[in-house]
Order: sequence, then C-alpha cells, then structure tokens
Amino acid sequence: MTHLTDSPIDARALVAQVMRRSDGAYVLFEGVIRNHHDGRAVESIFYDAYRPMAEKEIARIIDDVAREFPHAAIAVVHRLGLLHVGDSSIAIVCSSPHRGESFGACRALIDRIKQTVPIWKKEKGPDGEEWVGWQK
Amino acid sequence: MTHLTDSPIDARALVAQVMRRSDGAYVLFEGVIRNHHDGRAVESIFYDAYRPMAEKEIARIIDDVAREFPHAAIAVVHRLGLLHVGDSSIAIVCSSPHRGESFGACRALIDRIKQTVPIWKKEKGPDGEEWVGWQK
Amino acid sequence: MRRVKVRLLCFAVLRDITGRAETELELADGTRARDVWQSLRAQHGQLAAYELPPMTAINESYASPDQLLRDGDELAFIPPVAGG
Amino acid sequence: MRRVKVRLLCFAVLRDITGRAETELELADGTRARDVWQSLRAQHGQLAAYELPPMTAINESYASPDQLLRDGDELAFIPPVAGG
Repeated sequence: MTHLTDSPIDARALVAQVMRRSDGAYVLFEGVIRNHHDGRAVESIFYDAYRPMAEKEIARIIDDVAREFPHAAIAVVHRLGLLHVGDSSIAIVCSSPHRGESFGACRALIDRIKQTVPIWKKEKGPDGEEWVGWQK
Repeated sequence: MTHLTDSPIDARALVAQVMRRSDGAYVLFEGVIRNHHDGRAVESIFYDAYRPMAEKEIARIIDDVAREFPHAAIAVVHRLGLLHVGDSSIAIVCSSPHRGESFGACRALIDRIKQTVPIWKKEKGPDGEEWVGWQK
Repeated sequence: MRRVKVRLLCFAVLRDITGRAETELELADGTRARDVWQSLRAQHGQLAAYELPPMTAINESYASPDQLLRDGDELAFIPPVAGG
Repeated sequence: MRRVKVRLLCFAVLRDITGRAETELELADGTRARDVWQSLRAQHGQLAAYELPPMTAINESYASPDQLLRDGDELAFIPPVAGG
C-alpha cells in the first residue's frame, strides 16, 4: 500500500497495473498544477501530508468505491513535495468491462479524496504564498 | 482534422496536445478490446468506417460538446483496422481549469461517438465472426 | 426521362452482403434513397428483415431515406454503428 | 493525579504557526482533544478564529474532539485539507 510518492507520477505504469483482459475501458484522471487559483497567479505548490494517515484514508476510500463499483479495478497515486505548473499532483486510473463504472468510480474517488485525505497545499505566486483553505 | 488512424494510439501525445498552463485537470478515456462480449469470447475486432463522414461526424460532436463545456480542450482519435485484446480502439482527452468539465465533456463525447459515427466492428472469436449490432 | 448518376457506397455488413464496396447507379429522376434500398433488398435476401435502411447518408451527412437523389450524389446506407 | 503522555503532530499551516512538527505532551488524565486545542489557541493568536479544531485525528483516524486522550495516543489537528 503506497499511494504517496515524492517522484513524478508515471500514469502509463498505473494504467498497465490495473488493466485486465476483461476490461473494455479505462478512465485516467490527473490533477495538474495550473497557473492560477481564485484569480491569483500560481507558480508552484508545496504538498504536505500526514503520511501514514493519508495512506490509510486513501485506502479506505478505494475500498468504499470498489464496493460501489464492484467491476472496477483502481489505482491511485498522490505526489507530495514541491510541484510546478504542468506537474501532476494526483493520478487515478479506473478500468472496467464497461465504461460506466470507470467513469463513475474515477469521479467518486477524486471527489472524496479531496474531502478527507490529510494532504495540504501551500500555493506560491508573485504575491506571496499561502496554505489553501486556511482563513487567516 | 484527422480523428482516424490505422496505427496504435499514442495517448500521451494526445494529452500533451490538449494541455494548457491554465488547466488543472484532464480526463483520458480509452476504449480497449476486451476478451468477451455478450457472454462470448472475443479474440480480435476489425474496425471499418465511412472515413470522410466519420471524420466530419466526430468533428461535429466535438464542436457540440465544446459549446456545452466551453472551458474544455478536446482531442479524439479512433483507430481502425484489425485490433486484438488489450489494444485501444479510441482515446479521448479533455482538459479544463476545473475537473468537472473534463469529466463531463469526456463522458458526453464517448456516449455520442458511439451513437452516430459511422464506424463498425466485426468481432472474431472461437465461434466465428459477426458484425456487432446487425440482427441476422 | 432524365437519369441521375449516383454512387452507392457499402460498408461493413452491407459490403459483405452485396459483395461490393462501391457501385455506380443510373436512376430515374425522382428516385429516393429508400427506393435504392428496396432494390437492394430485392437482390439480397439477407436484407429482408430491414424494411427501411438502418440509417441513410447522402454526401457524407445523415439524411432522410425520403430525400430525392440528385445527379452526382454519394449515397450510403449506414448499418447499426458500433464505434468506440 | 495520573498523567497521560500524548504526541501532538502539527502539519501544514499548524506547523508554520506553532513552529513545531511534533510535541510530547504530559496531560492530566481526563484531558480531551479539544482541551489541547484550546491551549494551542491560548498560545497562538493566529488560531483565535478557530474555536474548534478544523478536524481532529487520534492514532491516524478521524475522531471527535471530545474524545478522551489515553496514554500513548498520537494526536493531530487537521487543517482544511486540499489534496488532489
């Protein structure tokens, strides 16, 4: 169980990891550092995590989603550390015999991972840096 | 405008083609030859198309979806010819500043492409071959 | 009576059934796409179950089977599609 | 009165504010997670706006801030998460 990495994400390897000969579709989602947020320019994002808990929380979410989409195979990797515009922060791959489960499982995973997994980001732009979501 | 190919699909190149620095997400969908269909074993699929019309029809669908998801960037490639289990027949990439449009556009594209684009498949398995969808 | 020349394209199962990818037709002026389908049905028993063509395309766009054919038209009957 | 030893972990903005990633606490038996939060608030004005911790984790699982702390517990207050 290692859903966290400090290295660039190899999405193609994730796809190869999940695909079975009975799968007719896969959906790959990647979250990517973009050059703006809430109207401010963004240059880089530093990702911090409560690592052992984040691992467990991602595994728990995968278990839940796998129960809801029982024919889907799932892989999730979140990158931590300092990322720049264009870098991928997360990759999620879901494969299934029919496409509906791939789409449904992939969307459910990213939505839930964003809600509860203890990962944080500090955005840095020309106007300074701040922890996203923290109201000063 | 060339949404059809006779060669293996390079999904990574498609992703690179659509991504903009303002995009925070992309969704890649690939349809893959699976080893079964309607309870029968499948070994290979031959894809035929009315090529110039298929090109136009895919372009028309992309235009429609781009209007519905105005912040999405879109790429679609469908492969034709003889494909085997594990080969990708279609790749669709949608990127956008926020993930909702990437998921929405990608799902709409594959659903509509399957409905109206003049592409056909002949499935081959141990029990013979047949054109999918044709009631003898 | 005036005649119109129409190019008939057959794909997938229809090419297998008719044995031809492409046929040049000379038709009476006033012929509709559905009339061409009926003559195909008359020639090929395997099409008997399809009273109407699954879908019709004229000049690379979907069209009504009732559309009048004009000289130079490219006509194709579209079996159930299965892309993706 | 009995004392319990608790390890307090601070991440992200909380680490910046407290200046420490990890603190060993010796607490009176009967202390709840929310009591630890109140003492952090008392020490750091930047936490004044947060009467309750955003979220609380005990031993790597989400927990109620009212949970009693036991000897050996690992306690973390979870600022608003922003993964993905």
